[in-house]
Amino acid sequence: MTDTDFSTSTVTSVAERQAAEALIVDVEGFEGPLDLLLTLSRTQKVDLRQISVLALAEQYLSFIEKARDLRIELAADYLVMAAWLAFLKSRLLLPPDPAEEGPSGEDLAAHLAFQLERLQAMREKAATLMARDRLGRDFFARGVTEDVTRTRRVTHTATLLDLMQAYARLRTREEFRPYTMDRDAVLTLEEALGRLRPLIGFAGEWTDILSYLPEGWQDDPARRRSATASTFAASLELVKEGRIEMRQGESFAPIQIRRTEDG
Amino acid sequence: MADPGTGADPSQDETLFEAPPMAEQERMVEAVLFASADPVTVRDLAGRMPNGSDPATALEHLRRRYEGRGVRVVRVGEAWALRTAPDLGFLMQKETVEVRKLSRAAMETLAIIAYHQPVTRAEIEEIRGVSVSRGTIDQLIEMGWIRFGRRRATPGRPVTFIVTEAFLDHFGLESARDLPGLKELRAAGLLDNRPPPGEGSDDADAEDDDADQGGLFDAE
Amino acid sequence: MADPGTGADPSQDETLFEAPPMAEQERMVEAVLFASADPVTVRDLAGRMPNGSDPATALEHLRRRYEGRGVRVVRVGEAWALRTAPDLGFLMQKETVEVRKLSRAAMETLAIIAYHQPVTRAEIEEIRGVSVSRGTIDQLIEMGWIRFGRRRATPGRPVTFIVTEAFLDHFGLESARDLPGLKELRAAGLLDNRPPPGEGSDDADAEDDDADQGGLFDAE
Repeated sequence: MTDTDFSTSTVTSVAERQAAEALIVDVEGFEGPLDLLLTLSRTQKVDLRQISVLALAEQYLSFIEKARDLRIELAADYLVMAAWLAFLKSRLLLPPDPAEEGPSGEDLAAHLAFQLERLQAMREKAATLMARDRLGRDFFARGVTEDVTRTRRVTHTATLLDLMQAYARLRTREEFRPYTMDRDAVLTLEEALGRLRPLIGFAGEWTDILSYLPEGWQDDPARRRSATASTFAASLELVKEGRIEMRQGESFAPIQIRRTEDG
Repeated sequence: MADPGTGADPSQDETLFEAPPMAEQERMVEAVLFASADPVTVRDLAGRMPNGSDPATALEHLRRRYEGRGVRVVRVGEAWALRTAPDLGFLMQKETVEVRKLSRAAMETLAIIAYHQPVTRAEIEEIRGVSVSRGTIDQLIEMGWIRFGRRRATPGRPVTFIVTEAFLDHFGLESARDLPGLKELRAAGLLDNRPPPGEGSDDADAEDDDADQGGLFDAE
Repeated sequence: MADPGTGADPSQDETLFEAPPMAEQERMVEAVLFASADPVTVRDLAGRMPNGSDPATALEHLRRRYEGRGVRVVRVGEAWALRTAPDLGFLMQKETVEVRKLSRAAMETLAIIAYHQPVTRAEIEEIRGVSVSRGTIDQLIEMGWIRFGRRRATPGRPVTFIVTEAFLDHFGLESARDLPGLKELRAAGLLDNRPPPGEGSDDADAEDDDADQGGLFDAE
């Protein structure tokens, strides 16, 4: 871990450069910076325990540099790793500053090597697991379960997943409720017109339009406002049709309507 | 795959002409009868086994081997199957229990009790937004998953409900506090916006849930 | 067993007479294991068999009897099941179930949970060096291979994940301790919860968890 032989990275061989370029084309295929580091580490062709972290940091940084040159967009965590490796590199190269706090470059490098080795191990174990003899593929359970049924008892069951999903569904129902306007305090123009038309035949005298509001809509302020507005609009509509006349003595005086002679 | 069990090397025998030894053929018939959902004909056996095999003879060996055992080789029409010995049928009565998935109403009620215990019926209704039928609570009590907790010290002193040991046992929980919270559910991807399977038409899916039954854990 | 096939009432015998001979108990265990596709626990066996039976011993006899046959008695966690011998898989194309192919992320996550269990989401991410996508955990839970374990006794009480009995069954493992290479990994320190230098100290519980490791599938 302590070796400072970084000549490998400064004098990059043609083969290595090609390898790095192949990697770049594949950058989408990596599952994060650690995965990329692991792949890069293979080019050193040594056991992970003997890996030169410094050389690896160099490889990674030059990889990122190339990706930039090629204008390949890299996710932020790749750049965070690059910054960290640059920091690690300086720690490894510069003589330790006794006044400085924190872990030494060697400790940091050792931990990175540990992480790589651990990831590599898990990756191998995943492959080992998947290659095992598996139920339903290599070995089999009983194909038919015995049915000597005479008594039939029904029980109910549920899995933890069902339980959690039921709860999640309840608690997030509000988030997914389709948006609808709360309409029970709204009298639409159509409703007001439908109400006014049959009544207007009886309005021979001037009558306050407020007397045409539906029953129960006079008291609640929200409903009164809506009903007044739509009844007024409906009245205008009827005026336009020539069915009624409309008048208002002065500003804010009651608005009155009556049917026209031929209405 | 590596270990053929009996030392005989079947991969050798599978070659064109030489059939595997009879003991090996018997093993094959045994495995096929065991794993098959339906009775298997001799012809079907021959089709599966290496060339030159003699499934009829292997079957006869197997039949004799199982004589007097807890399981028998029986003939079903033109085909063969393994069946439990009839005198042991009494052991199988537990097998006849029909397991159904909990209805959605019961599932939700149970979830609310688990997450909010002790909780009153009114509180459950408040969270679900609909009334909780008596049958739902009764069912959960009968299943042994919930029970009455102490009464709430509020006017009317309503009873509360809590989950039982049997509930924790069934769901593999140490305590109800181990239930993952909303944030964790979301983090685990259990809370994404897609509607839960079988949903779509309000509560009409209570029956559909049956169809989903084992599906959750089937490999697909 | 005189003639239990007909109307004989076994529940009578259970209290009045001695346990059946071991050969008979072995038949019973055989019949029950045959009848069930899922693993059966010793406890469940005991619950079905006549009083005074010794299912564990009967199981051991049965296991030996099936050695080298086309079907084997295998242990799955705390339970037992009959499974066909793996070398005969080639006969079973018809029965083969297509297992949903796991992504690389899902396979690695599964391996990490199996080897590091109980393990938190943050620890999985630390090991993989990348965040665990929402669907991954979800998929593994749906396949029935992992489930929530107890919460970690650290700030925030994060949930942990552990593998299930179905996982063991699927991969032909007797217990989580039988994971391939587990000992070597542990000896190499690769299962240690080693905090990055300069952090740490809040990992005091890492040791406790290791102790729990194999304990998951122990009888309690």
